[in-house]
Amino acid sequence: MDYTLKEMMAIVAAREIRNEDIVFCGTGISMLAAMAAKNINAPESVIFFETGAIDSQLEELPLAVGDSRVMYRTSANGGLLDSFATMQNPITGKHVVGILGAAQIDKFGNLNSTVIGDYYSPKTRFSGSGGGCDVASFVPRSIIFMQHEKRKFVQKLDYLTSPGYLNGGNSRKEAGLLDGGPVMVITNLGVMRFDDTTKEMYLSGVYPGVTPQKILDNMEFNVDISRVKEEIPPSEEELRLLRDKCDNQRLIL
Amino acid sequence: MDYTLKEMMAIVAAREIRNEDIVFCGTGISMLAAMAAKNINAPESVIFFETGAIDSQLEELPLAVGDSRVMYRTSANGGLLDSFATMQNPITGKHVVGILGAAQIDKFGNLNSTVIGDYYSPKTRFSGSGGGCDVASFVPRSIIFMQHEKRKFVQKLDYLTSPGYLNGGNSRKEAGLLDGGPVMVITNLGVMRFDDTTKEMYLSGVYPGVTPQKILDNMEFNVDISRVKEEIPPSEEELRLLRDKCDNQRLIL
Amino acid sequence: MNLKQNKETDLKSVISTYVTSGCHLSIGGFTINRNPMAAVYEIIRQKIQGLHIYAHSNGQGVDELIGGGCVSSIEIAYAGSGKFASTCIRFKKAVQENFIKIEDYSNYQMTLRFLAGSMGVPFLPTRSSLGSDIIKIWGFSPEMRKENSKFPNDKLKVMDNPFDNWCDTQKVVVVPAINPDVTILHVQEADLRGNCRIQGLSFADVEQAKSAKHLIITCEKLYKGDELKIDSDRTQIPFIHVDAVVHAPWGAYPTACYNYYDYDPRYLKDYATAAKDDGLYNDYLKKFVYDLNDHNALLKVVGDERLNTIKADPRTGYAANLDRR
Amino acid sequence: MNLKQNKETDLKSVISTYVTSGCHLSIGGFTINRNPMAAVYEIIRQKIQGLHIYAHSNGQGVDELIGGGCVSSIEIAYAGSGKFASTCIRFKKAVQENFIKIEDYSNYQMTLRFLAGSMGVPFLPTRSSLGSDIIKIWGFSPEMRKENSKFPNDKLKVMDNPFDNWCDTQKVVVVPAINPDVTILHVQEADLRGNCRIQGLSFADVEQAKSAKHLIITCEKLYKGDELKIDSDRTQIPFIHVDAVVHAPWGAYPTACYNYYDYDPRYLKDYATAAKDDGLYNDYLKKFVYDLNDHNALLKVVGDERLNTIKADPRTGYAANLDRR
Repeated sequence: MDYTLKEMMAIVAAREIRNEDIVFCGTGISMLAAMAAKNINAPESVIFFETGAIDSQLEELPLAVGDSRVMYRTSANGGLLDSFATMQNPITGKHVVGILGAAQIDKFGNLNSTVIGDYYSPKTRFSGSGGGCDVASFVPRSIIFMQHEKRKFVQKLDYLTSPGYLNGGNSRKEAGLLDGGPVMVITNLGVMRFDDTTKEMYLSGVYPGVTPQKILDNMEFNVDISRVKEEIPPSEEELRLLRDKCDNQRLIL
Repeated sequence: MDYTLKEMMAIVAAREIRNEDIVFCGTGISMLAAMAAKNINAPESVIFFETGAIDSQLEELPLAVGDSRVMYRTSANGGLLDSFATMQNPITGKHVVGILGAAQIDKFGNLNSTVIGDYYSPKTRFSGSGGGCDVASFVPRSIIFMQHEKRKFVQKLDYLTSPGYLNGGNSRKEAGLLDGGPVMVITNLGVMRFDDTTKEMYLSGVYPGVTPQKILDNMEFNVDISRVKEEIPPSEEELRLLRDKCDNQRLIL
Repeated sequence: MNLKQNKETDLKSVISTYVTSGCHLSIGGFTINRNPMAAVYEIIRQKIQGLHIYAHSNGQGVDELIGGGCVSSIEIAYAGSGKFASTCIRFKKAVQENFIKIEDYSNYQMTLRFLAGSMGVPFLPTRSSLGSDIIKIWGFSPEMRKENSKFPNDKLKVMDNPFDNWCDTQKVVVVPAINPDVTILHVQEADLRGNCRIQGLSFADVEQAKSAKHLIITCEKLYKGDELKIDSDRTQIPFIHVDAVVHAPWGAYPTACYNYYDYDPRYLKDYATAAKDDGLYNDYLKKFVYDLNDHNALLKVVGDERLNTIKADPRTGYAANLDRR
Repeated sequence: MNLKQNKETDLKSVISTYVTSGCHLSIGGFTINRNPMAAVYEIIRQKIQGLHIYAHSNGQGVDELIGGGCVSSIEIAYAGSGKFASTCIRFKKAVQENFIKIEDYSNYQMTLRFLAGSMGVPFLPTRSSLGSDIIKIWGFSPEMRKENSKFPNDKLKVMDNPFDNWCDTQKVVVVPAINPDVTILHVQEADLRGNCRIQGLSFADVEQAKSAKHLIITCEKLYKGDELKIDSDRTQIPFIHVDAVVHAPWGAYPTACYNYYDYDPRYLKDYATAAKDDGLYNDYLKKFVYDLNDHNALLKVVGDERLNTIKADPRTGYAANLDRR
């Protein structure tokens, strides 16, 4: 069965989503992963967007979280205050899974989506936090999508936009954040997870044909590779549902 | 022309309301005063209720600020958060006139609507603040309706529910409240206002046939009576509009 | 909260499941409008005791809960039922006779407290009550607060504006968040998953809903399908906050429900008369609550003829020209 | 705000009256939806400079204001236009080349700041950004802040929870209120007094509206009578907040307006291409803004045929099957 990397990544993320999860997603592959979960393995999961749309009926793939397509047949059309309160709320917040991306990530899952270089005179300016920092601050579990490149998996972020495990160990809690943080990083080469105690990133999965060494070669920092397994490729059924139900206009895939 | 005391009181309050005022009112005579202003001298004034109704079309007199009659043909049906924010908001709040009542008042226009006697074992328990304390805290001008009785115009409140000028002078501002406070107290005998500097209550108007002494006899504390004038009774036109347009079911009048 | 597709249940079981002795409860509505009365009467009927109530101005419902002996403590801004009882009568009696502990706030403060709970922050600031006895006098002692982890250690606090004099503000009052164990609302429309629409004013219902650990909805109209997903701009409470949905037509009676029915002036007047006298009140409780099996039985006692007089006029949403004297 | 019965005016005069050089401005909408583009183009056309912008994720509108040379400083959470520009291109260039001063917040923080302004409190708390560089790194120096009374002295502050560990919270971030000199929104429906209805998501428009010292509304449909007082549950912004109303059909074009039209993928793509090159961008500005008299002229340049392709399908509210590749 042929599949693309994007399909692999979307399916790996989707498998992490369970019924009773409320899934915060952005655009692009994160939205695709949330739709895949709902259409494949977690039909009762609920998709919501920072713009305030809950449980949208996504007949077409939105090109932005502010796209009118997220407003169609929602359970409620609120606003930004509603969506972020849902994540910070102690009752609903516990059920939220966030899907995030960034320009840089460090070994504790902290993210940079603001600048490369000096903040006051940046080499490259990115979009900024948006809701990313909010999600990363509030939710108990987040899934991060990254391209696996040395300049993206860095020793030290140029700017810490969205908190992961900060300096590892207990430091997230010491900063005043609630328990939670990133559970996995999904890249074009494999899957990283975080050690329960040290909160350091380790390699948990590689895609068929990728060696752990190739992954290490594409990161500025080292990670433990002793726990690695091969990720199971998307099944025929998963692929069919992903292609037909989630992106039949082929806007992302 | 015959008129009742209630009609006199409602008209005196209505005359204080101007176009470009947003009038916060409760039930009973305060609602009647607001409706009278709108129907007589300040057609562009806007009535609103703490329950969140703005600019209600009052075809019938509501018996509570939660009455469905306040929800009909409003400009917006919001909630409590909206209404109090409108008063605390630095832009809209400046235009709000509050109409209040209470069980006790002191010479600085502070109000008690909570208890008579000791708070922990009260002789009489009243409804409590409701939005009264909020309005009194936020708005630049408030109008207070009272029955003129010794036990109601007291040296010392049993409980200070809603701040007027606190201890007079600059003390309202020192407590952290914005400028503003009560502008008049309308009773069944006359009208009290507050000195610009001391913020102490003085007698500004008596109804025809009422002597200043009678007013003093009905208060625990003394007020300056040197500035008193006779209040102008309601005109024929004022009465007609009040009776026909504001309470044709005679629920208050 | 739960994400079930079908949360429909019946009032008896939902009350016995969620509204347990000692639980911290808030109910929706305002004075004589949209109180969840069917649920209130069921709580009284089940003789649940020791409730702690969070209220802003939930008049009639709170007074009946107090009168029914269900309440041991209350945080409240206002207890009144409009013209029918400028101070709620059983409330007044209970406070004067020290049957219930009371803590006073303002309406805005109580609403902000629910909002804080729904936002997941420990407090919110306001300027309301600076200089007043709402700040100085605490109904619940610091000891009582310290003993019970369900209460914050402080009623409220005054603090300096951390941003100097920003917004011309030197001081603010901060009020602590509320997350009730249970909130019960009566709404006009809901579906099986729990999406809710309130017509007319929403009072503080949305904040009470979203701050609650468990949320029970009673509704006039229950949709079995996805009808409410059409025109969902109107939906104030999405299903993710809801635990249980009960179809309860006339569920706010004898308080009003905009676009469905008005308050019943005769019931509220008779209630006020009974409430003033312990003997009459016991008769009231027996006849209108204990001896009846459910809310439908109450509606039968009242009778269709009377209910017809309070049905909402479709143009105005209330019963125009109703005799309310 | 004002309480006038008729606030209708035209875009040219309303922009020149309220949007003055150096003023603090916020615009409604989100990324590629419901940005008040007719107003944005008019601001560029009038060559207003030195604006300070408060933005959460107001993508396209903010990028065009920056590209038009109108902006000297900005407080913002996100500058992106969805698939068309994952980072807004003129924004990126302006920041990298130090043409504008920038202060970074998160979307929730910016929204809370508008909410604080609308509530009349100097700050609101959140847990968002603890431990991050949003707290540590300030774009505007303390000196710059102290010099200008229109800025609070601090970007934000971390403080201990005044209620001990209430809500399992030890620390919060407090963010300072915003009261923009002017907010401009584009809404689906308004009336002459300024009552406004937004269809679909409201983003942070309501908070931006109510926090503003002056509020300008552009709308698709302008009601001359009291039609909006019927079914007023749908009205999010009552007229008391509004200064001026402008009838501007297609006023959000080329961004989307739910139930009216979709974004124009071709315009946004061509814009992105032009934005990458200063020469092309100058041509873009000349052809699509400076040389045109008003928004209608822009619509004519685009042409009915293309506008027809983005008209909203009445069932979904967007242009189903629009070519968006």
